[in-house]
Amino acid sequence: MDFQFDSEQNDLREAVRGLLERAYGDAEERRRVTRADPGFDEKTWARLAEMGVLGLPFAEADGGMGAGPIEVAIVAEQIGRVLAPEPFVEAVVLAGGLVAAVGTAEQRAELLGPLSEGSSVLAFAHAEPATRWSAAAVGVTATRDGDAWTLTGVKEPVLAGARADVLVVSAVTGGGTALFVVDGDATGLTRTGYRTHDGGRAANVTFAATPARLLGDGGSPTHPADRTPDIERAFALARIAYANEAVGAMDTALRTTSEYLTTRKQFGVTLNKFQALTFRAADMYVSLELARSVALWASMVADAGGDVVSAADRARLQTSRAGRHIGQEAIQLHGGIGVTAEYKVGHYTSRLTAIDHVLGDGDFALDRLAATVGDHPTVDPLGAPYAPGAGVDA
Amino acid sequence: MDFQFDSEQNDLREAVRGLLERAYGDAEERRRVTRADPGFDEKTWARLAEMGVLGLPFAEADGGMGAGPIEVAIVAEQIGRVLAPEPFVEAVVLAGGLVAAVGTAEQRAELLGPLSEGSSVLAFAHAEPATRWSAAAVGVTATRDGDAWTLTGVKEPVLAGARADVLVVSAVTGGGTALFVVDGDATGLTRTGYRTHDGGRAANVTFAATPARLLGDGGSPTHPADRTPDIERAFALARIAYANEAVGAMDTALRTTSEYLTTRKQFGVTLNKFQALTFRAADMYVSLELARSVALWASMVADAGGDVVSAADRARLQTSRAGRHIGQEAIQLHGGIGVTAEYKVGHYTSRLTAIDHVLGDGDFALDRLAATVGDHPTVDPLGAPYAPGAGVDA
Amino acid sequence: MRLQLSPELEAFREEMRTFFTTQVPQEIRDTVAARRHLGKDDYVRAQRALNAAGLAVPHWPVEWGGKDWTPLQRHIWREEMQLACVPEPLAFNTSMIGPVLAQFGNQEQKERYLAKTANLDIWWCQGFSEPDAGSDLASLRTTAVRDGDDWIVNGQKTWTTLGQYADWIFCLCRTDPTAEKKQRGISLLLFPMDTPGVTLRPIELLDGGFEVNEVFFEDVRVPAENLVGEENQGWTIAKFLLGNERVGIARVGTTKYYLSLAKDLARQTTAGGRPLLDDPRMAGRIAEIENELLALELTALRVVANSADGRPHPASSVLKLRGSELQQAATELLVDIAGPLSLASFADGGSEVPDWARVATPEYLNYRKVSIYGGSNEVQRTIIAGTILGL
Amino acid sequence: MRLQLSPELEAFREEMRTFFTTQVPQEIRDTVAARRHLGKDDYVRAQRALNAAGLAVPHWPVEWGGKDWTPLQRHIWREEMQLACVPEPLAFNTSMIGPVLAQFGNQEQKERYLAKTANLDIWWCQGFSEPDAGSDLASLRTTAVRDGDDWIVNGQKTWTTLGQYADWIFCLCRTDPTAEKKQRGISLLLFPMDTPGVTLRPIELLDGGFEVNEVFFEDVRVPAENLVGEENQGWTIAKFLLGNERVGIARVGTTKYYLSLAKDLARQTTAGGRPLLDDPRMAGRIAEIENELLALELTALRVVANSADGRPHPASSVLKLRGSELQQAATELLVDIAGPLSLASFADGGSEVPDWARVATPEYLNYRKVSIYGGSNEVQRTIIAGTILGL
Repeated sequence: MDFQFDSEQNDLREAVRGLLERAYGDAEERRRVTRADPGFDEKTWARLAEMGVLGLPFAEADGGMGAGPIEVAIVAEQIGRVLAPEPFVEAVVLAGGLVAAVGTAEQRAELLGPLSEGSSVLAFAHAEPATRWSAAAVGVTATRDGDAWTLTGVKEPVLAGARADVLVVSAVTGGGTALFVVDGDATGLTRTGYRTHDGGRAANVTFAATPARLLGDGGSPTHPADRTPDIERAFALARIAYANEAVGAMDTALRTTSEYLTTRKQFGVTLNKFQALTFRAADMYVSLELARSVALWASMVADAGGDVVSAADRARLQTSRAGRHIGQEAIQLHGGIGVTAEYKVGHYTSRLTAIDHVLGDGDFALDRLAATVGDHPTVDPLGAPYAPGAGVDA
Repeated sequence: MDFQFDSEQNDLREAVRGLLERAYGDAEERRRVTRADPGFDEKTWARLAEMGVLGLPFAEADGGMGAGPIEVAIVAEQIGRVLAPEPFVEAVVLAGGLVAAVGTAEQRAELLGPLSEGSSVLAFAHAEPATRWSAAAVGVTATRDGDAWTLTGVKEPVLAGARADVLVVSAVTGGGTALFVVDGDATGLTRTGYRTHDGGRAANVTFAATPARLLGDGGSPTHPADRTPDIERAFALARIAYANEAVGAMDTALRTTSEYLTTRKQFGVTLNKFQALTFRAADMYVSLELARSVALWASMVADAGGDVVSAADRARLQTSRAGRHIGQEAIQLHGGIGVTAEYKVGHYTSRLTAIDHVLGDGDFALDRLAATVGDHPTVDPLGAPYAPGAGVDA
Repeated sequence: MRLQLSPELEAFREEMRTFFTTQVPQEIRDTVAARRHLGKDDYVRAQRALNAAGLAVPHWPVEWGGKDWTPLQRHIWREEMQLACVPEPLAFNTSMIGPVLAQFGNQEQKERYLAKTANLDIWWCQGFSEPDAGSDLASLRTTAVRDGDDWIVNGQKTWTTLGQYADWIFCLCRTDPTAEKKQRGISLLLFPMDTPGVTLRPIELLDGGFEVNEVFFEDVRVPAENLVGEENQGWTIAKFLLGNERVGIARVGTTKYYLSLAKDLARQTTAGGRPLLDDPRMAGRIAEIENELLALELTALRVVANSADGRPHPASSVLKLRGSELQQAATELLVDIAGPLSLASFADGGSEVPDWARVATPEYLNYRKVSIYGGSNEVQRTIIAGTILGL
Repeated sequence: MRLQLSPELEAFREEMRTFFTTQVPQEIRDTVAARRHLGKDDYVRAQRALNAAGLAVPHWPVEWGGKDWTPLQRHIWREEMQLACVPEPLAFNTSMIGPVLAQFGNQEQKERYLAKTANLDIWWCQGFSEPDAGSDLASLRTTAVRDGDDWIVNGQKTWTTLGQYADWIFCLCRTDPTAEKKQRGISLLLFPMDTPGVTLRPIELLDGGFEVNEVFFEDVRVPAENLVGEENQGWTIAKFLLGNERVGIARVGTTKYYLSLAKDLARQTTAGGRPLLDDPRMAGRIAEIENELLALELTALRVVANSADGRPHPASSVLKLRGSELQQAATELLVDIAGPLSLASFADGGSEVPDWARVATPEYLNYRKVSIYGGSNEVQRTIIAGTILGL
């Protein structure tokens, strides 16, 4: 059991931190970038690619760096610290992660190489207007005609869906939910992008008999393998990455608040002379550190090959509660300036709120955890099911 | 709509306050009284009777004062302020209330007169070791033999059950849950009393073919009327009385805490110089005043003949949350002295905890309210179903 | 103690309800119901509809259009208005400068301004807060220096809500910088926003809207007759004005409407094939907020009943404190009901995400302000601890 | 970053688990599991069983019986002990005076006391808090005046936990009342509780138990050799001691046991014909506390990993703060599971209410202390705000 990063991981962290600090250390620069489409900085994206960040979790054979969830967590936290708007989790962890998990060797090479190099942005088109954080597709159906598939239906909101060069799309087939690859310039594909409240981008993606290629080769030609478990697993990895991103954002929100309290004067003294305020900052610190522990732990569970879905729910619950607490208090302790778009702290609250609602909020995770709470007398973070094969069960 | 007491009500309040202040204004005196059986002061009980308090809600024809839920609320709040241990709610509101609601004219005169005069303590034997705040009896059964009934089974915990001269008992019959009257010296009746954590008294009451008289005359001889709705309604009135008692207790807990903060010194200054503490006291005040509003309102709903069960749940939820908040913070703001039995504030926490668990806690009330939350777009405290016949629905 | 409204008050409530739901333009009420921002013209039309019926400024003195209502009537008027999604009469006009002029203004000022203020013929904005004087209003630095028959105003205000629509500003200025206590030496001046030297910079808020502004004054010349009350009496006026600000700020009617909206939306939204409203956790959460809101409403009624002398009851701090918390709880609830759809905040045509889900998060973020403005919740706790608990 | 324990640590954990669940008298563990108070003899037997296996004072220097374990090993030792319902070695002996003597005592004192302290042959109690010095320890007033080869002690201590069982007391006294800073001029003295002039008054707590006491000193004569460290060095020693007090105070193992108990009891308890554990609200509440506890345990592991130099990590305040809150949440949960049966607190024979339900509320009330003692949660917030956040 070891909570320390090794030296390579420390190097990665410093490199990513340096790059993103240069890009977005000035909050005004982030505001500028997020105002115009595509909502992020293509140059920063290219630099992340150069640094190997965009291929981090993929096998070297697929064009990636062969790193794992710990490295993903490191990057995600740095993204959170400055609210970098680049769609790292969406393109790399989620869409790329699905290709890596499900795609054939050929597909992996075809899609993950360009993604890692920064020449192709991927997005996962899965959410539908009538579903709620479910891993199954309902409203988009896939039709097979000879060897070819077409998709029909609506996906929304699809994060990074308008900018993406390639879409990974979930759709209903006879075999359940299958995954498909759709090119951005496919016929019958309509994408309407818009800004999300946190400065990100999402889209309505409408398929009208849109040509698509099946991702992976499981199942039979007419009944491709059901990918719901793969999606659930990819969601879990993305939830863990978001948890780390949230930790980075909460850290900055608290640091910004502490700095404000030590500099802002009211009634002739700086605000840190008001004990009621400093105690609330202390409570924020407690929330932050507890969330950080669970986010890092969930990353280690993913790394160890443990029950990543349950670990992700735990991280989600903890970061959801902490994110609301810290996001709300950060604004309140600032006062009026906290709700302006011109000052940075409110953007952290906005981003934390967005993260909280992308793949299931705290109550969603709690419901899933509550459903199995009677199955185990205690939770052992270092044992089964989180550390598979740990001596405890041996 | 009027939240003011009239002059008679003010007089009642001052009289009861004076009596109970003299008896228990010194917390050490309450401690002394609650240490010895029956856990309350028979002399104070007699004085309450003289004052008319023990017959307050009963019709004059039944030997009572013909007052109503507002007067009951006034007395209950004063009881709460000094934690008077006399079983007013248990004997008068609950057991007496059931007799008044269900008993025949003869039974009412027989039981309520002596109760009002202070010569007979009543208790409601209803809770069973295996039930949880339900209005129906399960484990005590009534058997009919000719014109006579006998009861068999166990009731526990029965508040004031050992001291009571007469027990009102719920039991299962062919018709559902019926109510019976059992004399304290009946054959086959075993009562084992004990102290509750708040200084009160409860008992295990075991019936072994114990002779009992049916309360009221509804239904057929073999299938007496089901009294579950009557019990539910009596519970509601008792919950409302307890809510007012809790308000009185919370008021004193907060006042005691505020006084402590202005007198206790730490680090060379009185504690009220610590803003983090005074802000928490302010939050306690918010909880108190909101709970007070709902407790008073529920009393008015009972007075007006509105939906008393729902109003009681609302009062219960609010006072449960407030009672925990104020009870816990009162101890914390005192520090170590707060958990001693020698200082008064912790006894308020203890009593608030007891009240919270007698007839359903906050989550119990919330579950019932949640079950019908979709039935109304908004709650109108001055309209239906709380103010029946109000113009809104006319 | 009596639960029911008297028949007269029942009739009054019915009258209010009928008026608000039939006599205020439906499209304006629909905009409020949809939680969309109103334009200037919407505010003006709504207020004039109220004023035409004598319902814009009932709390003013009768001679200037007031109604001589009881506090309970005013309460009913306000709650029914909120519940019907009628935009409230502009607070800067009707709760702030109007009552101030009626109380402190001279006859000429009353005649010149009050009727137009009630009818929103003049749109007022406030010049109170400054960048370095948040909750500590008394440390304001905008100066007004006497120059013949004029005052020359220099300085800066901020958080001037809807200043971009305003015709006039009422502005606290330091007129005696030598005063020993900083509360002394402040005066209240009135001047048009198009006076030379006045510039306005809108501040973008988190929801993307521009409802507050910075206002800059550079040698702004204000006639001496535009002083309200006595010179250096501004602090007294400010306290009077801010006391009024707290009244009605519980916004029970608004939160009630939000909760009824939440129920409807939770009924329409399904999760795992079941309406979200049938989910025990969601139903419990709504029921819990609803009960807190009931408690708040009842407390407001109690406070109202005990504030007949016109001065705000100290417990009105409870209303502001819990009222703002419940508004925030309701807006957070709506975000959570929207769930994944709440991401689509600035979607436009071509989106299938319903309007209510789009506005949910921007509104939630915007509503963080309600525990900050009008005396932050920290200020309210200070009042409760000090004034009520003696701490 | 690695999740798994090394094979060596896994083996270590297994060894601890086996020892605690097989080598400590079962009836003592059953008493702890039933949340009943232990008698003096129980404490002594349990600690001697541990000490015989070298497991009573692993954190002491090796020459006095310590183990030279890593912080993680100590953590595992403590958590497994709590989870197995083994009473922890008496903190006054093993976490307080023992380490103090090992660090500040002279050779003679070490030889005289340490082995007996480890084996609970001497039962120590603390003489720190005073009635007018709660969190403000430095303002203590008990005096020790030099008289030939003795100190004469006068004054009063309070909150002396289990003082009624104690053989000896370690007592902070003011030895230089003229010192400029009140932290100066304090010394630590040791003396037997049966020294003439020492009297003890038990304080009844809310749960009806007597675990704390007042201790009075009237001309208590203490040999000069019983001074620990230098004269007037007491504050340094106290800070060292209180720093140790915070270690392990998260009590994750204990709370974990309480949660597992809560699950069992919620499964046995029915409401409306359904096990309470299947009630979504109850299940969610347990799952939420369980997740908080996981977060606390992981944070403890992180802190442990970063405190190799022996000094408490500032984040250990987080452990104390949230650890106490979660202990309290778990005890409150058990009361709520007991529901109506929780009233029967002091039932005896003739009651059908199960034992666990009887103790629930007294324990809940008693546990309000955990956020007060060992540095109140207000003190912990002050440390976090000041030391960590720089506020």
